[in-house]
Amino acid sequence: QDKEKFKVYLSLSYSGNAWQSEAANIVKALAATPPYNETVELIEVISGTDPQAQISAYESMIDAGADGIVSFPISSTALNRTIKRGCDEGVLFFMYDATVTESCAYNVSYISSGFGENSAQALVNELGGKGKIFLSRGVPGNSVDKRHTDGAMHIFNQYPEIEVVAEYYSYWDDRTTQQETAKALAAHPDVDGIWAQAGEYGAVQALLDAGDRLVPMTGENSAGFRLALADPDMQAKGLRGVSAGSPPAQAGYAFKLMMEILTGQREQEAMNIEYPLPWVPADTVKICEGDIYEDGCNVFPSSRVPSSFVSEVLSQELLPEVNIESALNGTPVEGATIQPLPAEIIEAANEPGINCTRCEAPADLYKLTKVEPTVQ
Amino acid sequence: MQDKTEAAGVKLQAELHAQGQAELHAQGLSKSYGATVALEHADIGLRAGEVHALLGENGAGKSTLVRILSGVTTPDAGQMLLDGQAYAPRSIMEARKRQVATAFQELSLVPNLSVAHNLVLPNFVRSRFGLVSKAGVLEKGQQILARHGLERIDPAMEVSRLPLSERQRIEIVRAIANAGRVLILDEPTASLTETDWLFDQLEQAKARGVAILYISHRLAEVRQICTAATVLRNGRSIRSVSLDDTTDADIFEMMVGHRIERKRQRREGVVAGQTPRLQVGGLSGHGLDDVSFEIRPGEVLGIAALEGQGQQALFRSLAGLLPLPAGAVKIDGKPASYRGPRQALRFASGVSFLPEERKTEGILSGLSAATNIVLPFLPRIATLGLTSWKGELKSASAPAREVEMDERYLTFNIENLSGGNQQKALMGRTLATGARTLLLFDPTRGVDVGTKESIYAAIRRFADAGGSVLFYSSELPEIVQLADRCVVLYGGRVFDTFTGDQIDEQRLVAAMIGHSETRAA
Amino acid sequence: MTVAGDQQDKQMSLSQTGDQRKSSRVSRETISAISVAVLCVILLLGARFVSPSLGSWSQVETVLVLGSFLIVLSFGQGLVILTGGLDLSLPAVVTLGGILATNWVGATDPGAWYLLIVVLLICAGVGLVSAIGIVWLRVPPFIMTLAMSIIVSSALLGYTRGTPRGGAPEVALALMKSKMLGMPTPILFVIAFIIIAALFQSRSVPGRYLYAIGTNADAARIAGVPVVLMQILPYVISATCAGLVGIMLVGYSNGATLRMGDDYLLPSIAAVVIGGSSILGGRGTFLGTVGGALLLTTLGTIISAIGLQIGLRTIIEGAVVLIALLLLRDELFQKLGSLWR
Amino acid sequence: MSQSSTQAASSQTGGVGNDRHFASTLKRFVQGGSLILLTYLVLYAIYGVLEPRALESYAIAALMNNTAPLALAAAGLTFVILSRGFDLSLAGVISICNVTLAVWPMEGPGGALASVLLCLAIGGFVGAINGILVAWFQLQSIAATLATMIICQGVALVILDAPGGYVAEWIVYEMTDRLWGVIPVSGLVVLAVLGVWMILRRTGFGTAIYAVGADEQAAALSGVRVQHVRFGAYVCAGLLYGLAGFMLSAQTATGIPTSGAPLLLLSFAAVALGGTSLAGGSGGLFASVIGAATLTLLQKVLFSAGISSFYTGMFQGVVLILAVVFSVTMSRIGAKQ
Ligand SMILES: Nc1ncnc2c1ncn2[C@@H]1O[C@H](COP(=O)(O)OP(=O)(O)OP(=O)(O)O)[C@@H](O)[C@H]1O
Ligand SMILES: Nc1ncnc2c1ncn2[C@@H]1O[C@H](COP(=O)(O)OP(=O)(O)OP(=O)(O)O)[C@@H](O)[C@H]1O
Ligand SMILES: [Mg+2]
Ligand SMILES: [Mg+2]
Repeated sequence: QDKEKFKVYLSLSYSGNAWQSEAANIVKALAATPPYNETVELIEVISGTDPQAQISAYESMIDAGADGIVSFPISSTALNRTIKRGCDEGVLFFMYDATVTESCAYNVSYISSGFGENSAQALVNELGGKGKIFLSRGVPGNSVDKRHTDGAMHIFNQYPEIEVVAEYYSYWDDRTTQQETAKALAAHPDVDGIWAQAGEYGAVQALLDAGDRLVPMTGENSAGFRLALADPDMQAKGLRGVSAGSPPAQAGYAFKLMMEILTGQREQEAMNIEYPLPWVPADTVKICEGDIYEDGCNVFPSSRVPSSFVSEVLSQELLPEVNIESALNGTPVEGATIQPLPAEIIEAANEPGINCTRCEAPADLYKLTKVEPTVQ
Repeated sequence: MQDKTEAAGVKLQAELHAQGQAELHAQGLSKSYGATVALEHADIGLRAGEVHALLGENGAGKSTLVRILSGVTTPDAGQMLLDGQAYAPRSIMEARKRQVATAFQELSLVPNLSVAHNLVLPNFVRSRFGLVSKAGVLEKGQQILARHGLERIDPAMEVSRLPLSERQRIEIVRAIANAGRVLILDEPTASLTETDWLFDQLEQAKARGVAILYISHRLAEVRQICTAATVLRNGRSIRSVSLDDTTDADIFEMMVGHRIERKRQRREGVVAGQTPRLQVGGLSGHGLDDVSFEIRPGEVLGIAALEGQGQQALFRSLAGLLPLPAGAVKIDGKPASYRGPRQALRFASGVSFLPEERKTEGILSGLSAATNIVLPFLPRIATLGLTSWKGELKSASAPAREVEMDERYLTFNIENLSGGNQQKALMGRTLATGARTLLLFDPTRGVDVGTKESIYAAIRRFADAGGSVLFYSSELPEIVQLADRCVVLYGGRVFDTFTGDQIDEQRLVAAMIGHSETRAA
Repeated sequence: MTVAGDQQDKQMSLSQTGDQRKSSRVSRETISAISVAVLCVILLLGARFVSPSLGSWSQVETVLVLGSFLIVLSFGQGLVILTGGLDLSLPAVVTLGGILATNWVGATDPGAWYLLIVVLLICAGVGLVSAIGIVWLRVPPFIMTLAMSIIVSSALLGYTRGTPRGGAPEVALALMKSKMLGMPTPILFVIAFIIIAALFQSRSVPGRYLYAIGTNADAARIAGVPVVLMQILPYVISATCAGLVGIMLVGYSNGATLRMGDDYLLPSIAAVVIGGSSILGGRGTFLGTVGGALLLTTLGTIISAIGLQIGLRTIIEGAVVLIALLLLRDELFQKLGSLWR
Repeated sequence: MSQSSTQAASSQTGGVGNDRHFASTLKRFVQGGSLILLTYLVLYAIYGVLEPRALESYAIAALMNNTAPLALAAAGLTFVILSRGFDLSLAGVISICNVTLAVWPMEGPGGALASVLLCLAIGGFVGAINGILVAWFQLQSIAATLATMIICQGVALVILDAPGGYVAEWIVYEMTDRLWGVIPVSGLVVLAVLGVWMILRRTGFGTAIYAVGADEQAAALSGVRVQHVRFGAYVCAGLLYGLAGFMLSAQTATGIPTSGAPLLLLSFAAVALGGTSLAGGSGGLFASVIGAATLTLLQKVLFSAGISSFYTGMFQGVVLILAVVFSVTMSRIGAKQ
């Protein structure tokens, strides 16, 4: 191509939380890392939580002659027609974390990696197969939330002695989780365990507010939760569990894949690409000393990051170019250059309505990949 | 109970038959609002071709009776007959179908519609397609206006742009146009200075055989047009009388329950020689043209004028509400530099304003009468920045006494008080601010005789104590009775000034319409 | 009517000159404040049927702590509504308070309590700007505060570059996390707040002025009320309260997000209106608003304990609000009042 | 005496006649939507310069499609605001219509007709409930419609608990298409609504809405059936929300249980931007529609002007304030004359 710079848009449905901004920062840091700093013009567009606004933003990007769009899509279906039009005009669409069902877009997501069922099984194992639990869900009427919860319920339903006593929506937000958990605790102070989506650190705080008793729980990747899992005080109060869930690193992976295709380093038809599920049980939490995840460390100390910081933002294998400062500020690492991605990519399973339309889900949709049942 | 009312109904019908020509007859009407009894067993009978007055103090229940007759309110008890047939309108349109129409005290014109639209509401002229035809509406409006001598009003003009008096006229015209049998006018002259036009219209309606119910607080006017009257007091109909055989004093007695002695309020000698309290020099703009005068301590200066001669601009500018482009005002010899009524209250010895429209600029509905009175000097009665309900009541009771307002009313929400008591409260507030100059714009508009006397007395006492009063009134007798000096405004200018005994109605009227030959020598 | 009857009438009326009508002794607002409180208690007690642990003191504690945010916020909203306006900028200002408390105070010097006062002043400044637009530029309150909301949110996005940092300042933590006299401090705090706020609204001079302006600004001006100042005041107080709620939220959950205020807008209006205030201004009491806020929070705790899908729960929540509104109608009180008599 | 006073009065009306004429022209200019239309055209010209492709028929159609749901919602809201009320239920109605169309798609033109009728029925029903609560039960409109909005959101979540479903293809393609490759269908729908409004405006009901909004008591005493008019305003509003839900579904092609929520505050902003007074009694549907279009266009203009999206909100807010200040000032000048 004789064009000097690729025009790439980063389209966010800005919800103003740590997860979204880390994902965006990683992409920005990569785009500022040589050689992309010479070859890519990255423009960030925040369109809000309204699908209509994102449709409008995509339209504008296509009209402005975009080469590629890296995006967190607000809806899995509403954007399809606009995406199709973009594809017809030769725009590459890379979705991260959330997905679209339009087949001409690339979806890079952990959704198919079994967060719900694996974390549910881990909780059941911790509880010995019985007890009263809370489900701290995400956003009502959201398909990702539904997929996770369906997976979890698939497991919980196999254990008649597991009783879901409260189910509430936390909007993937610490503060809301804390408030909703506090409400649920008012009705059920004797809860035995909590299965939580993002915002899990709020549940820990609500338990601490209500008394000094913690319970086994599973949640996503906030630094607060991971540090709590490793904290002997917290363990003494009864905290055990697993940290797993949606990694912001997906955005970086999606961006690098797109750039490899744009620059011709890779030939790849549009497909659903699975990002591996991060999985950190309490006993493997290790605090990092440096700027990157090395020597098996997987969380930064509270002096460096706020408790809401989503830990799964770096990856030595996929994103060796960036460090914690990149995630926090969007700045490139001095002296780093873009490294090629591993040649192999994992194809994601079909998730009807999530990453494909009118398709069949595999028979073993909810198969366990990270834990084995230890109780019957 | 049922039997009794039925029997009464039959009796009533028979009675009416005997009288032969009765048009509308109501008996035993009662209505209460929560704890307030507005009307209690009131009776009234109207005859075709007769103007019947309904008299009573403020809050006697006149408007409530009107609302019942015109279908706005349904009575708790009582019955009505129209032309010998049962009449129980449940809406204003039902009343209108029976050809009963009303001009309301609080005017019922929609401000953002044109005069013509208001006149034909709610049934517009339709075009062929069933849509409202604007031209048709305008034409019909024009016709109605022409028929009633108001050709000068543009039917396309938005009502909100008309002065209050014109609105009042349109309200009346609409009622007349819809009143085939019964016409009800609730204080139609409240904002009209002259009555000739109205009485013309009433004569015509009378000639058509319409029965008219006429409410007014001005007895002279009532005597001029009405032949019979019903007096209401505290919701009860005291008596129906023929006006020819009844003296004013009798009527007042029926209205208030005791005799009223009219004292001559005007003092002969005015305190002279002191520095003027208020000096107005060369005020111009907003309809005013080089207006100058002064008021001394202890003096009551009346302003006499027809509608729209600039009196409003004069009062509003002195109150600090309307900056004028030219002219100087001095208070206690100090050039007035205040902006807004709040600063005016505090400037020198203070200027306090009683506004023209009670509803929109006077009362604070929703708050108690006591709060309404103490509002201007609230900080003075607060301890540690906090006021107490008891303290407010206590501080309001002196002003209330000053205007002879029953202290019982202080706890009422002011919007539930009758117009007269509202006005007393506002007058009490104006006095209680402590300002030494009062600007009273039509302080007795729409209030009954008893209240008027209380207000006059309060004004007089204030002046005797060295206060200065500037007041405008739409009623000449009031100026004659109260003013030490009187300035006549005409076309925005000071047309003439009268002092002491020169002030009589004939001279004032002549000056008000610009007759220069009667100029005081 | 006979002559004899006339005579009798006359005598009777002469002897009883004045009318005997009374004003209702208890004001409408007081009645609705009491009824909201009663409704609240009924809900709490009725909650036992949903879960046996509900209706306990610990639930009351939870309601009070969670309700404290709404109570403080709806005080400001209530003042604005009292003068006939509406403050849509609350969510953004809550976020502003929270973000400044963490990103700035929390990140630089968590112990510097005095910086929180600066935070509150900045929030008050936002209110002042809204008020200036409303009073001098005559922008309708709805639009002005909506626009301010968009502007502040956008500024915060730019300021944080999307990532809120830092932890809660120590004062905020102490306020929301500690216990005093065996009770969570936030409960004591909110009780003190309620007393002061209620006194301010119903008994202080500015409070009385606000009622006057709400019923009729023109008349209030003529009566000598400092109208301009009093029109500005509610927006400033409202924004300050919103900033305070931001700080409280930060203390409660030890962190801020860019949308932390969003869930509070409609509840803050609902609490005021359910509490018996008129959206047109001039009527209402703060105690009623507190009742409304507690009612909504109680409802929230109970609803989340009901084992139904979210849609049905939402329907129940809306229905309860509607029923509360229908029960709290004026007309009903008038009927009750006339029965009383 | 009577003679001269009539003369004085007539000369008074005559003397200020010209000023009044100018003032009322100015007022009509602001409230009738000409001002906002002018703003829109200027903005469009800027957009056209910044982004030449914006003038292609595809881009115009896309913009229209994007505008239609907000424009219709704002138009509906205008009915209620004209009658001096608030209506928050629009978020709920739009959500219900959207999920209904996604869960029970009906193919073909017949299906589309049935769908549109279904949406109108849903909107009309909710509007009727609002109308009854406000007109007859005398609830404060903002509170009553808040409750109905919450209930409607719940109903939408019951019908569809997560985004999904497919809106009938006929609706998705035809309603967002261009006739003869030029005229956007969505624009025609909005035009049709404006046409109906022009007719309605000229009925007794149309005038009565303005009367009730300006002075309810006076209207009642003039014989206007205030409760019926209020009820009618809420029903009309509901119908338009239903239509907005239909057009939104055509655009997003899928069901989202919370799809109405983002339109709530924007609709109010659109109405106010159009110069309709929230105090009731003045303004109109046309201005609100253009107000909505301006809001949508503004985003496009800011995008093509290359404003960092961190700060687009600031521009939007400032533009909103400036637009309203401008129209308020114009009205004030009009009133002063
Ligand atoms: N809607 C209402 N609610 C409560 N009280 C009312 C209402 N309407 C009238 N009243 C009360 O009923 C009584 C009679 O009022 P009404 O308006 O009939 O008096 P009025 O004789 O017309 O007085 P005015 O001469 O001042 O017009 C008054 O005490 C008034 O306060
Ligand atoms: N604020 C104003 N701006 C412009 N013109 C004004 C203003 N106020 C009054 N005028 C004009 O000044 C003249 C005098 O009006 P003003 O209202 O003072 O008389 P008025 O006798 O009180 O009227 P009315 O008795 O009908 O209320 C009128 O022509 C009026 O239009
Ligand atoms: Mg009356
Ligand atoms: Mg006048």
